[in-house]
Amino acid sequence: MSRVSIDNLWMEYGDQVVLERICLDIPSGEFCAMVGPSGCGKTTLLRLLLSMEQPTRGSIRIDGQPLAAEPGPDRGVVFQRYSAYAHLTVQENVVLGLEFARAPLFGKLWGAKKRQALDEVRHVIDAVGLDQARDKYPGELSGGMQQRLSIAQALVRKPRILLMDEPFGALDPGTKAQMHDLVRALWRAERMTVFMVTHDIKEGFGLSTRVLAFDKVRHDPDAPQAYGATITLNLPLDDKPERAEIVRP
Amino acid sequence: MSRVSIDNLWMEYGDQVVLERICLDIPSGEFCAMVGPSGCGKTTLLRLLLSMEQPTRGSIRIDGQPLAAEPGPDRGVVFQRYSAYAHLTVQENVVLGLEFARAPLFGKLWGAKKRQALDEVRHVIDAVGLDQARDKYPGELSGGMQQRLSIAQALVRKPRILLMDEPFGALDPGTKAQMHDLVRALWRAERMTVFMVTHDIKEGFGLSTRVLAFDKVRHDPDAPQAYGATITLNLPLDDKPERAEIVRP
Amino acid sequence: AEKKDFKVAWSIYAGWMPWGYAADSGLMKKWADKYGIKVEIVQINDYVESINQYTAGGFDGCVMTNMDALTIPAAGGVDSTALISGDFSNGNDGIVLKKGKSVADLKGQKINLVELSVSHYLLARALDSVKLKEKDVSVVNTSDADIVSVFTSSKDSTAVVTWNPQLAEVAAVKGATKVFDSAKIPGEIIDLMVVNSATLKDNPALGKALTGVWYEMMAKMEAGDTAMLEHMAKASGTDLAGYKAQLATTKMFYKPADAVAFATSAQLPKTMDMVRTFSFEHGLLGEGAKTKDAVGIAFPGGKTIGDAKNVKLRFDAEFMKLAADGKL
Amino acid sequence: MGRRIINRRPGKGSALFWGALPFLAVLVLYVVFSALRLAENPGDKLLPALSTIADTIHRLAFTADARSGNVLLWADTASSLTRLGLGLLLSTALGLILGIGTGLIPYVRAGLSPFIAVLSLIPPMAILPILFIVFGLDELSKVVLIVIGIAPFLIRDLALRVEAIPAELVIKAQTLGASTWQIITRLVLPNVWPKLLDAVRLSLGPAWLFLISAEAIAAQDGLGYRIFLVRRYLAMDVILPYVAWITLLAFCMDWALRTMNRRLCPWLARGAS
Amino acid sequence: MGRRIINRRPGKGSALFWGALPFLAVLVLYVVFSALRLAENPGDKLLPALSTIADTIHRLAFTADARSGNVLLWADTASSLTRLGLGLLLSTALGLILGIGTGLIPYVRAGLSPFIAVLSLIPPMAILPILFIVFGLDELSKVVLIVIGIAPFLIRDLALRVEAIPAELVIKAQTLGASTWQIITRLVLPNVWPKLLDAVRLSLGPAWLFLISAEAIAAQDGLGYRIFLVRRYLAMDVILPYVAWITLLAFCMDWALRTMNRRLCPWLARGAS
Ligand SMILES: Nc1ncnc2c1ncn2[C@@H]1O[C@H](COP(=O)(O)OP(=O)(O)OP(=O)(O)O)[C@@H](O)[C@H]1O
Ligand SMILES: Nc1ncnc2c1ncn2[C@@H]1O[C@H](COP(=O)(O)OP(=O)(O)OP(=O)(O)O)[C@@H](O)[C@H]1O
Ligand SMILES: [Mg+2]
Ligand SMILES: [Mg+2]
Repeated sequence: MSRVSIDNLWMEYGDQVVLERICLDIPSGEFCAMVGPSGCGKTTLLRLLLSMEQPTRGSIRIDGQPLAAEPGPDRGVVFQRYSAYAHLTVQENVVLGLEFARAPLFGKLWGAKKRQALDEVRHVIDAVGLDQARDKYPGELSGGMQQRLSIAQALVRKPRILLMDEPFGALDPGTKAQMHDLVRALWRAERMTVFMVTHDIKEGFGLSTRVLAFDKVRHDPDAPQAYGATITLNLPLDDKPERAEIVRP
Repeated sequence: MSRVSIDNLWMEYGDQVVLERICLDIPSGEFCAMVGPSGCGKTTLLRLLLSMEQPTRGSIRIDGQPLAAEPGPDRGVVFQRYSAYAHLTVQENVVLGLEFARAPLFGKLWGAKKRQALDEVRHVIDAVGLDQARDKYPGELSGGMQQRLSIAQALVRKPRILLMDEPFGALDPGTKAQMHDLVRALWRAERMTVFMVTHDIKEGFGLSTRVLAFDKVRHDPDAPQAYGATITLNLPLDDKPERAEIVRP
Repeated sequence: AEKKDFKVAWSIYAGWMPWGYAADSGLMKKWADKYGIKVEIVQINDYVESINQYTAGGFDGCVMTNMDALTIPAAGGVDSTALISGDFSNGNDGIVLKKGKSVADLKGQKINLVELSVSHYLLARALDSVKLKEKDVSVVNTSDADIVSVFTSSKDSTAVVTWNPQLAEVAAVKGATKVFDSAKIPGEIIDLMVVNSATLKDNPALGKALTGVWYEMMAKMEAGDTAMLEHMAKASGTDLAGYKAQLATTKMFYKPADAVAFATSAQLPKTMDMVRTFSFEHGLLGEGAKTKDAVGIAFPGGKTIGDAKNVKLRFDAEFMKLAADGKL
Repeated sequence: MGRRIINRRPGKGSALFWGALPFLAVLVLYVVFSALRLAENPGDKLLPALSTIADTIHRLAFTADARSGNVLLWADTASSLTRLGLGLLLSTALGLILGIGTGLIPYVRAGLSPFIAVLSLIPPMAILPILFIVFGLDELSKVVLIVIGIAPFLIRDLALRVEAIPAELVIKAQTLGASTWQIITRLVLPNVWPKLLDAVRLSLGPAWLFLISAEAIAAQDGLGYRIFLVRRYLAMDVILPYVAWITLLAFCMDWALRTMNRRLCPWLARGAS
Repeated sequence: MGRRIINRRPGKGSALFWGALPFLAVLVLYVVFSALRLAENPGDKLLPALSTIADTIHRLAFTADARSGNVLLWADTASSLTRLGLGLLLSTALGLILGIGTGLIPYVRAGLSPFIAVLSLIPPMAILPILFIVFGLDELSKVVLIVIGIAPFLIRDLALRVEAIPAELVIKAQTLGASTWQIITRLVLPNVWPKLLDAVRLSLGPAWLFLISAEAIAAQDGLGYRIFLVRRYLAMDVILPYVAWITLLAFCMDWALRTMNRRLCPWLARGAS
């Protein structure tokens, strides 16, 4: 269960207001697509949901509890600038989440346990199409491959809330379709709550059960920084069959 | 004039063949869209065109001359991972190309000359929608804003050949359309030869006068590294009016 | 518990090399065993550091000159006894000039020396002898390890005051003249084995063992024991000829009787008076010292100079006398 | 919920408290051991009482010396700082020029990098005589010793930093038409500048060390000179305040460099990247 | 077309040639000046002829010392390397533990970073008497002097490197469920490991310096001791080969660390990023 409620949230950097008056109530299991013009604050909202930063005003609650003050395995993330660990090969990057869970001491598995863990993640690596590149380092991957690696890495821990920032931006249509299937299947199986920033409106409407659009509604031509973006559209896609399963608030 | 001819080019990393048998003859002034699955070698070809790397076999010629062995202002670039200079503000990043040209000694303009140069780049900054962020550092920009900054930076020097690696990937549809207009106008005015990697087929066909598709044609299931991608489709879009102006080989 | 283990420090210098030999040859162990104690002889390369360590309580005894015994441990409140007067410098310290042939030529020169050391004292005495004042020259503090290279390789350095073996090296520089040496003030620069008075009082065995081993070695040296001399030459980083040259300018008291005579002579208090005057004038007795009498010095036979209530440096002849009488 | 320790940040007051704690601990330790030793021997020179130290400071810093007529502390400080400043300036300049040279230009790297590596490994104190012949005995040789001591480190550190600049940034500058010289002034310099200041901060300790060693060789004034001079009679009541003073001076320089770094490189503080 | 100098790379042979050039230049300079001085004064000790040096090397390295029965050079090398090795090991361990601690954990940083900054600025040579009293005069004190000399640098350098790890990477590890300790072992350690080795390489020079200083004060063997011993006779025919030998040893360590870096961190060589 992970219902996300945001109450009158503001975020400011110095004297620039980035987000203002954000109020949201997202039922557990919802797949939210976030769209909006570049620079309007979508990434900022994800950072707040991740506890990377503290809102200037307002609060975020998960299932009624205040948001944990630090990131944790309940909230997985795929950053906008793909950021795998440069010192680990592809499969080591992916298996890392399992290692953290199973080897509390050093976060590293050995021998049979390691082999078993690698077996478990094999299908994820295959699913993101990196089977050929299993032993490459991120520095040897193409942009799209790095992005897929980031996705695989985040999915392995099966977080309750998944935050993704333009996760399919650097992918060709074929690969993108594969990724859609993968994320969709996992979302259905684990009943995660997903927030996905995307610039592809078709993708947004296709995958999600709710679309959130961000934009500035107030403008002051003399002080363009004075007003931030807010949610201009909060559209549950009630025609999607998956919405029937989502627990109502 | 900048006709690009590639003759039987191969590129290998260790024992992995990335590109094989690439043969191309691109007339000067052509706008080429490069499409293909993730990881097939599009960025690699751009790197070769930029002289960042040397091909394993084959050669690249520009207007019949071998490609210069180092990058130069004749070939501009927008990298896949946006890479503006972190120590310069937005407008300083954009004006940098002019400063290099006009201040041979230190690459820095002062006083009236600086003001004049800033005036000259103002319209580019406005055109990419960064007028509000003129004095911000790249670290304070959103992903899409950094990408737009990279584009503005590359356009200022008006290179004869422009290499762009998914330049509009992180942009929302509205901003993307603005960027298209900008690049298109500059391409028409300066008669540049453009190579643009994109994953958006519609964008590719809409902007370009020629579409190049990359893919592997040979597969060895036992040694997936043995064969590389090549150009599977080289399609001049003869219905585009702009093609009439392009100098024929 | 009664103290059985003692530590004594020494540093490399012609007249002190026997201590190294005592440790390496096993003679020290022999004598320590005889009195039922253990004595560890530790070589410390940095002379000042060895005295500092002794003063700070790290050692029960240490070799040093009479002037340093007064200004470091004694002025630092550590009651010290000069157990053995081993030798005095008889040409081992000297003044060498590149320009000039006599002490009077020092006037106006820059002189490289270890400030506040016996070299400084020697310079003061030399200047006295020609009625010059320290103000007439300028002294440049130069560490003893660098003094040879400074004088040899730099044109800026025209005068030095130093001791052996550095003295021999600088005197050999082409065109250099030795204008003054400690042979002109015999008996004023004395090399001592100093031990903590309280420790010695509680453990006379330490005094006996040290004195005993010393005079056994002196006898060997006087007899010209080549093995021993070779050993000491090597340890001081030179060869036999070089070491003998250094010994030639050192007045060793090979016989305990000679040392007793020196320590009980009437000259010693006069020497120490000159030394403490110099030390006081240069602030070496510490800021607490308002007059040169601040630190008392006692001599064999009960004579003292300075503050008799604050005697911190005691010249002792008792143990050397035992050696002279063959009672060790 | 217990947060990870990496996410727990002390407040301003709390940071001050924790920061001061180890200093206080050292001070208390000193006072205790000093008192113990003085109880045993009131004349002990190794760990003088704080009151003794205060008296000495008063004498050194506020009364003219009988022999020279100078107020010793200030005279010493002036000479030492001059030497140190010159040495640091020269080293920084060398570090900048040769560090960027070896880091950026393959031919310079091929020619100089092994030589500088070897140079940085030669213990300068061991070849002093040769330095004396070449540089004489006066101020120059002291400055040179500092330079020899820290410049190789600065050069090598900076060269590593220059090599670490992402290749894309250099390539991009070239596509914008930059010459080698322009790449240096507009890209490399601003990029390594904060690193240079950090490296200079890290070499402040060694710089003082070499200065003090140089002043121990042949000098007539300077903080190092005084320390070595009074070491002859274990005057810790002079040495300790001098060391504290040196440390304070060094700390102020460290602080100044840090502040300068923040002032000159605003992009480091603004934004995340 | 003339390429930019930053894009011109020497071939392997050419690199070797340019690399050897400055060494040859120094050698030639030495031979010339030595010959000049010897012509003036055949007894000159400052710049002995190469043949004299060769004789001395033969004596030191291949004939047993009459006094101890050891071959001096090897005996000295063994003792010095033991001390140096211990000192480096301890410093590296301290650098790693405290560097990561102060760089990663805000509370540790608040408590220790000012103290370590100040500690790194105290010139150890000036408080030697206190160090010797605390740590004694035997092997321990020599190792401690090396540690005091270089550990603060290693700690501070490493802390800076830890702080420079992009925040995203640390955040991501937390979303993967890593505890502080796991973040250290799986993320921070591998990230700063190559930097640590680089920092150790940069502090090899200072480490030798401190070793030599320590051996010059209290030791009965070791390379620094031998140099100290013969320095008073200006026996440059011993000092120069010893210095060259020390430099060679240090260079081998430098090389070994560099190779180790490449071996242990394959990702640095593979791929561009
Ligand atoms: N550290 C910062 N300091 C100051 N301003 C910042 C900082 N980070 C972000 N901003 C500003 O906040 C605004 C929103 O940024 P954000 O990254 O959330 O945009 P976004 O919606 O993700 O855009 P994009 O689609 O381009 O990624 C931008 O105008 C940016 O300039
Ligand atoms: N430095 C390198 N070492 C080894 N292999 C590399 C290196 N750089 C790229 N490759 C490999 O070359 C192939 C092509 O990479 P490239 O970056 O050109 O792909 P791309 O077509 O740009 O893909 P994308 O659309 O995902 O950006 C990939 O399989 C990648 O793993
Ligand atoms: Mg964003
Ligand atoms: Mg690519």
